[in-house]
Amino acid sequence: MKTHPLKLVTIIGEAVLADRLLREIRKLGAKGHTLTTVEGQGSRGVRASEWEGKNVKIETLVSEEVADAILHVLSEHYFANFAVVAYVHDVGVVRGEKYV
Amino acid sequence: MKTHPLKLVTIIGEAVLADRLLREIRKLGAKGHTLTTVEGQGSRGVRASEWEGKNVKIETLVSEEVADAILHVLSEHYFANFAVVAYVHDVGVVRGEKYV
Amino acid sequence: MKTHPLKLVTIIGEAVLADRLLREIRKLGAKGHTLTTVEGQGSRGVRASEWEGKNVKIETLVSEEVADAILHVLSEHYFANFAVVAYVHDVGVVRGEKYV
Amino acid sequence: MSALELIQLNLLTPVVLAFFLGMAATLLRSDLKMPDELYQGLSIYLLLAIGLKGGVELSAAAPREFLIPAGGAVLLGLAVPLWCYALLRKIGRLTVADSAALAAHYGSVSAVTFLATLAFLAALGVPHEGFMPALLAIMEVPAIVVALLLARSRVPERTPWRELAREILTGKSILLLAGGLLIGLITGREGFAKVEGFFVTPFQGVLALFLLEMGMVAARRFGDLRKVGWFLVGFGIVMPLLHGALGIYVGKWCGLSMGGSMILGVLAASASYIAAPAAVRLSLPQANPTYYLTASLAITFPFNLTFGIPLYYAFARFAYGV
Amino acid sequence: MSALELIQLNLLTPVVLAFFLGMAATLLRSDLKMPDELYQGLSIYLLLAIGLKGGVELSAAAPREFLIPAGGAVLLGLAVPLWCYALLRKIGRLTVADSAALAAHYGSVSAVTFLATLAFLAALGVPHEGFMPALLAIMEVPAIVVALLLARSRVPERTPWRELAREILTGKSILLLAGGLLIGLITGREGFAKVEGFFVTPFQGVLALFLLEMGMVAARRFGDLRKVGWFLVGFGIVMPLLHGALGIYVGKWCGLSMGGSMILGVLAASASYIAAPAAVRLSLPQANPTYYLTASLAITFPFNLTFGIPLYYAFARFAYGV
Amino acid sequence: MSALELIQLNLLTPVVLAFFLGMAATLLRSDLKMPDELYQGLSIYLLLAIGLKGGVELSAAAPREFLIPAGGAVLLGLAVPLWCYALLRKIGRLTVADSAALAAHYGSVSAVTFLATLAFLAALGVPHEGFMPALLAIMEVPAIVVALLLARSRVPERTPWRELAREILTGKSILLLAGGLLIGLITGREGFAKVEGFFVTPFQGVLALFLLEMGMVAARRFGDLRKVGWFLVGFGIVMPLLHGALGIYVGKWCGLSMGGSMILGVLAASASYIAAPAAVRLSLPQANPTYYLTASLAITFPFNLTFGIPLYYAFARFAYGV
Ligand SMILES: Nc1ncnc2c1ncn2[C@@H]1O[C@H](COP(=O)(O)O)[C@@H](O)[C@H]1O
Ligand SMILES: Nc1ncnc2c1ncn2[C@@H]1O[C@H](COP(=O)(O)O)[C@@H](O)[C@H]1O
Ligand SMILES: Nc1ncnc2c1ncn2[C@@H]1O[C@H](COP(=O)(O)O)[C@@H](O)[C@H]1O
Ligand code: NA
Ligand code: NA
Ligand code: NA
Repeated sequence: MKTHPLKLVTIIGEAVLADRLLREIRKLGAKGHTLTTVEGQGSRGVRASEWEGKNVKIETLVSEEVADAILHVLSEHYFANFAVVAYVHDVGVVRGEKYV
Repeated sequence: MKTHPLKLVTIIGEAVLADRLLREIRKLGAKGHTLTTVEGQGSRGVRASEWEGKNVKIETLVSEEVADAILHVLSEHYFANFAVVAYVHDVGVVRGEKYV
Repeated sequence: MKTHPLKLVTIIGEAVLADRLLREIRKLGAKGHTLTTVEGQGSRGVRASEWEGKNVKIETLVSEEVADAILHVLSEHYFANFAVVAYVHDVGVVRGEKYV
Repeated sequence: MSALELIQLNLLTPVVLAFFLGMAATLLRSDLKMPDELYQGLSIYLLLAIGLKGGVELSAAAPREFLIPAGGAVLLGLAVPLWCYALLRKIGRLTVADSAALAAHYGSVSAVTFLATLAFLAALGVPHEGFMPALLAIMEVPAIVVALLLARSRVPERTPWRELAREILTGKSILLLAGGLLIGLITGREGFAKVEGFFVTPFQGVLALFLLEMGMVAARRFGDLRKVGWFLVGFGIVMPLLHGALGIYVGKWCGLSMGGSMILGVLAASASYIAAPAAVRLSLPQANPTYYLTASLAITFPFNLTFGIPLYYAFARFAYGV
Repeated sequence: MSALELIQLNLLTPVVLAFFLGMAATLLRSDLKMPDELYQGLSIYLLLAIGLKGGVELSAAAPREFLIPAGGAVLLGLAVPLWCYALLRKIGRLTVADSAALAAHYGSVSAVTFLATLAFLAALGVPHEGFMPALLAIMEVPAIVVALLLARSRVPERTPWRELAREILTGKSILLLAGGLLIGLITGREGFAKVEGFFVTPFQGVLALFLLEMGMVAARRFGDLRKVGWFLVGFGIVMPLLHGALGIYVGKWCGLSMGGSMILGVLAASASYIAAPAAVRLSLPQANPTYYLTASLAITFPFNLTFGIPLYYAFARFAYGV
Repeated sequence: MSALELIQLNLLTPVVLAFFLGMAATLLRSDLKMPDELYQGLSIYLLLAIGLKGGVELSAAAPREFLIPAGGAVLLGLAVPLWCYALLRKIGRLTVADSAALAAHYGSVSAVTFLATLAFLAALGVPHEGFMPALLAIMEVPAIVVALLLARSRVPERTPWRELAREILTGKSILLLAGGLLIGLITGREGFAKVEGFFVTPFQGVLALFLLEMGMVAARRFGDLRKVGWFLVGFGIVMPLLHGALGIYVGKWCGLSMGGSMILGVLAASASYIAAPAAVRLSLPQANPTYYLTASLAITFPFNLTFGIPLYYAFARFAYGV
């Protein structure tokens, strides 16, 4: 089965940020996303949302350029003040043309 | 630690499809799966399940051949009418022999 | 965007194990984790937690050595008696230095 | 009471106002979010409670009283999708799949519209047959089957019939309604008394909470109104009015009281949003959910809830000459 | 009342019928699904409510009245796992871990079986001591400890005792039951009156909803009945009968009323499915959950709920010569 | 009644004891976990119910009676953050962002503290104005706006004002409280009667369940008490006392009854943990949530719930000379 090589960008952050992050990645060219409610712990313990450690995980399949842009904006505007983690890996996507 | 190279196939689709998709991948040789309830947005906005954008993410560790078969069936029978995304990546699995 | 190559270790197991597994990976050097509630089926059908197939998926970004140590402990102490799956893959992490 | 007073009486109840509050929450982009699990829990509660109460009443009714209206309800469920389909195909120029999908929704029924009607009649002190929840249950399925039959002959399909029948008949709303009816029927008024503190006392309030969520859901679809076009907006308002009138006459012919006929009218007028979408999505995947969900949830449901109910009532009074 | 009438009286209540409806939902492969979070919420509610009510009653009881039955309950909890273990090892030929795991479950208790019994007695108008929920709480833990002790001497183990003790004693069902008891004891009838609208009025209905879910869960395990074999099926029906009779006699010796003794019998007869599975899974991971969960949930619980309760009642009448 | 008796009366209620039980669960590391979705559901219920009841009472009140206290409440909300900010900056040496964040929390209000006060007054039979929930709603926002204004002039910021205003005003607690008030106001006592079985009967019990969860949450923050330091611990206890006294005098000047004034005192004394944290996290991300959440949840809330309420009451009696 032929798949299309794309980047899967994963962003984990505080639930209050969800809407902003989604707007941000859309603006940068992401054609879609998948959001999962998760719990987490990292270097910064406290979350404001629901007082709990509830985070969201946002995953988006994008081209390398868009991936780059997203990670760039995140590290410029979010890493300093918010509890955010972001990573990227290579995936092969069925009908991947749709997402670029 | 020695790990076994396998394919992790990820399928994201409408929640109403969950049972069908699971039956399908079992039939094609998947020995197990993990299912996560997620929310999502893509090119097609509307979901029938619970009126909401609730989707499921199904992940299954399989051999390359099974991965191929799954992606093939998906793109034949599901991509046209349902909101489905599928991608695959390489992982190293502990005691991976179990899953092939 | 420069990213740091790290290992993303994913552990899927019975919900009753969550606390133990988290303590374990912390002890072995993980600096954080993300936990998702999932459902699953594998070779062993039954789960004790809530009678249901509810599992947890624990993901942690770690260095290669820590990844190795985690997988080692898992396969020594958990694989025999508990329903656990573990796999690892390579990711590029923004500001990845934080996690090693 | 004038039509205006009736509309006011209907609009200014906690239940309908909660629906507006939900719409406001979405339109103002509030961060209010009702957890999916809560919504599911409320919906299980409401369906089971309707069923139980209906079963208890049914246990007290004479079979004859019930069987004729039940037949009328089945006929309505079988007939409504036929002309809906024809209209949507011929005049609306929708695809086979989309027409059948909409026909399934408009032939089937909405439990919440039904409940709002009961509250409205209770506020007016208008009596009605206690077994109406049984008619609600009876009317859920036939239209879906007819609509799928219409489409199947014209569309390539994969799900075998037997599987499809099981899926539709064991859908959660049918299962809870029918299961509740059966339990109510068996335990009767005495057994039911033990669980009334849960299934009756808080019922109206739970319904208000549920409508808060439905308001949010409906408003989220307003953006799709443009996509579905004027024809469907008109369809979603005019057809309920016609079906409502028809249902009231059918009820009268079947010997129902005025209250009962009005409820049958509302059932005919209402469009499904639980049983039909689930069945249609799986069995008619070619149909575009934007059409049927938007029509059902963002057009017909709000219309019925606000203006429809008092109008059907006024019409029932007219039909009964009171 | 004849045995048949008693069985009928027990079966045809909304609570037991809801259990059957849940089983039907699973067996018909309905898409009905109760969200896990709802199930957890209901279970928190039920345990806390039981505790509160028990505590309020306990606050009104003389210590002497309570202490002797409490001692009897502890003895039952300590003794039952001993012969269960021996039987399963020797006759059932199960492994050490599996035998101990099952012993823990059958020595511990089921809160829902307890509640169904209260409803049954209430329907018959049979009085009983108000402090029975305290006995429920007391009987949860001892059997688990005894069973783990039995296994530990024979199985390699990693969890330190202290940690284990904390885990068992702070398990959610103990914590809520004991916490509720304490709150009820402190606030007494007057304080409790304020929260009765939540913890008493809707209680039976919530229980019905909970049993809907338990029916689904139990039925999902029916497929495993073949795996566990005939011996365990027999064990899951015969042992409760023996334990029920024993519990009733112990209750009588402790001076409980007939109603109270019957409840103690039910507690002895019932098998745990909240506290025991959690403790056993972590402390005896070698034990196969298929055995203990299937026996407890798919054999003993349905048996007790349907036929067991009226049988224990008939036996209690016999023991008290009424 | 002596102060001690008042404290005892307050502590030994199911609601406050449930809070302690929740704290115990966390401190004993119990596996008890309330699903997030349940917590959210309970909080939607409580806020909507408060609003509804307040609206119903407001519909019966003369505008004049209400407007002056409303003005007093707004003034309190505007003024409290000013000195809080100054104090935290100058004496506490906290950053601009942290000081403003804390000021927002202490100027805004806690709905649960408010509810516990109503329960306390009801137990004592002390009457109060029915429209107090409206003051609760009114006092949520002003302090947040003032505090953000204070910080914005001193901190680089990205969110545009208009967006910020929308976010704060449509925050879920405001929306539900204000929406409930409006619905209550429109439907009045008669309309409300239909949903009382849900929004009134079980209310106190739901509150107890909610406090069980809040106890767990508060106790989880105890570990952070060391991080926030003694100054903040003192701030979280002393400021509420001062604000409580001030609120009571303001209430008296506005012509409120003793009960009403005491409630206004409690509102002034309480610190927000729903509206403020959400707004502050997004608009003042530089502020460290450890400070404001720990102070609000782990210091001020437990203090008010246990000792604060009886103290404010004693003070109100003193101020009114009774
Ligand atoms: N090493 C890690 N592995 C996986 N997830 C992490 C890791 N560190 C942090 N996270 C996630 O990112 C969130 C924010 O992390 P932090 O900013 O370090 O507090 C945490 O709540 C976790 O969900
Ligand atoms: N680019 C994307 N990245 C991640 N998930 C996506 C993407 N596009 C779609 N999805 C997921 O797949 C589902 C169906 O997508 P679609 O068929 O495009 O409507 C969405 O609801 C998302 O959960
Ligand atoms: N092949 C697989 N692919 C994905 N997840 C799996 C697979 N096998 C098992 N799992 C997950 O691991 C859990 C335990 O598996 P097992 O120990 O095989 O029963 C299952 O409940 C699944 O969530
Ligand atoms: Na209809
Ligand atoms: Na037992
Ligand atoms: Na305040």
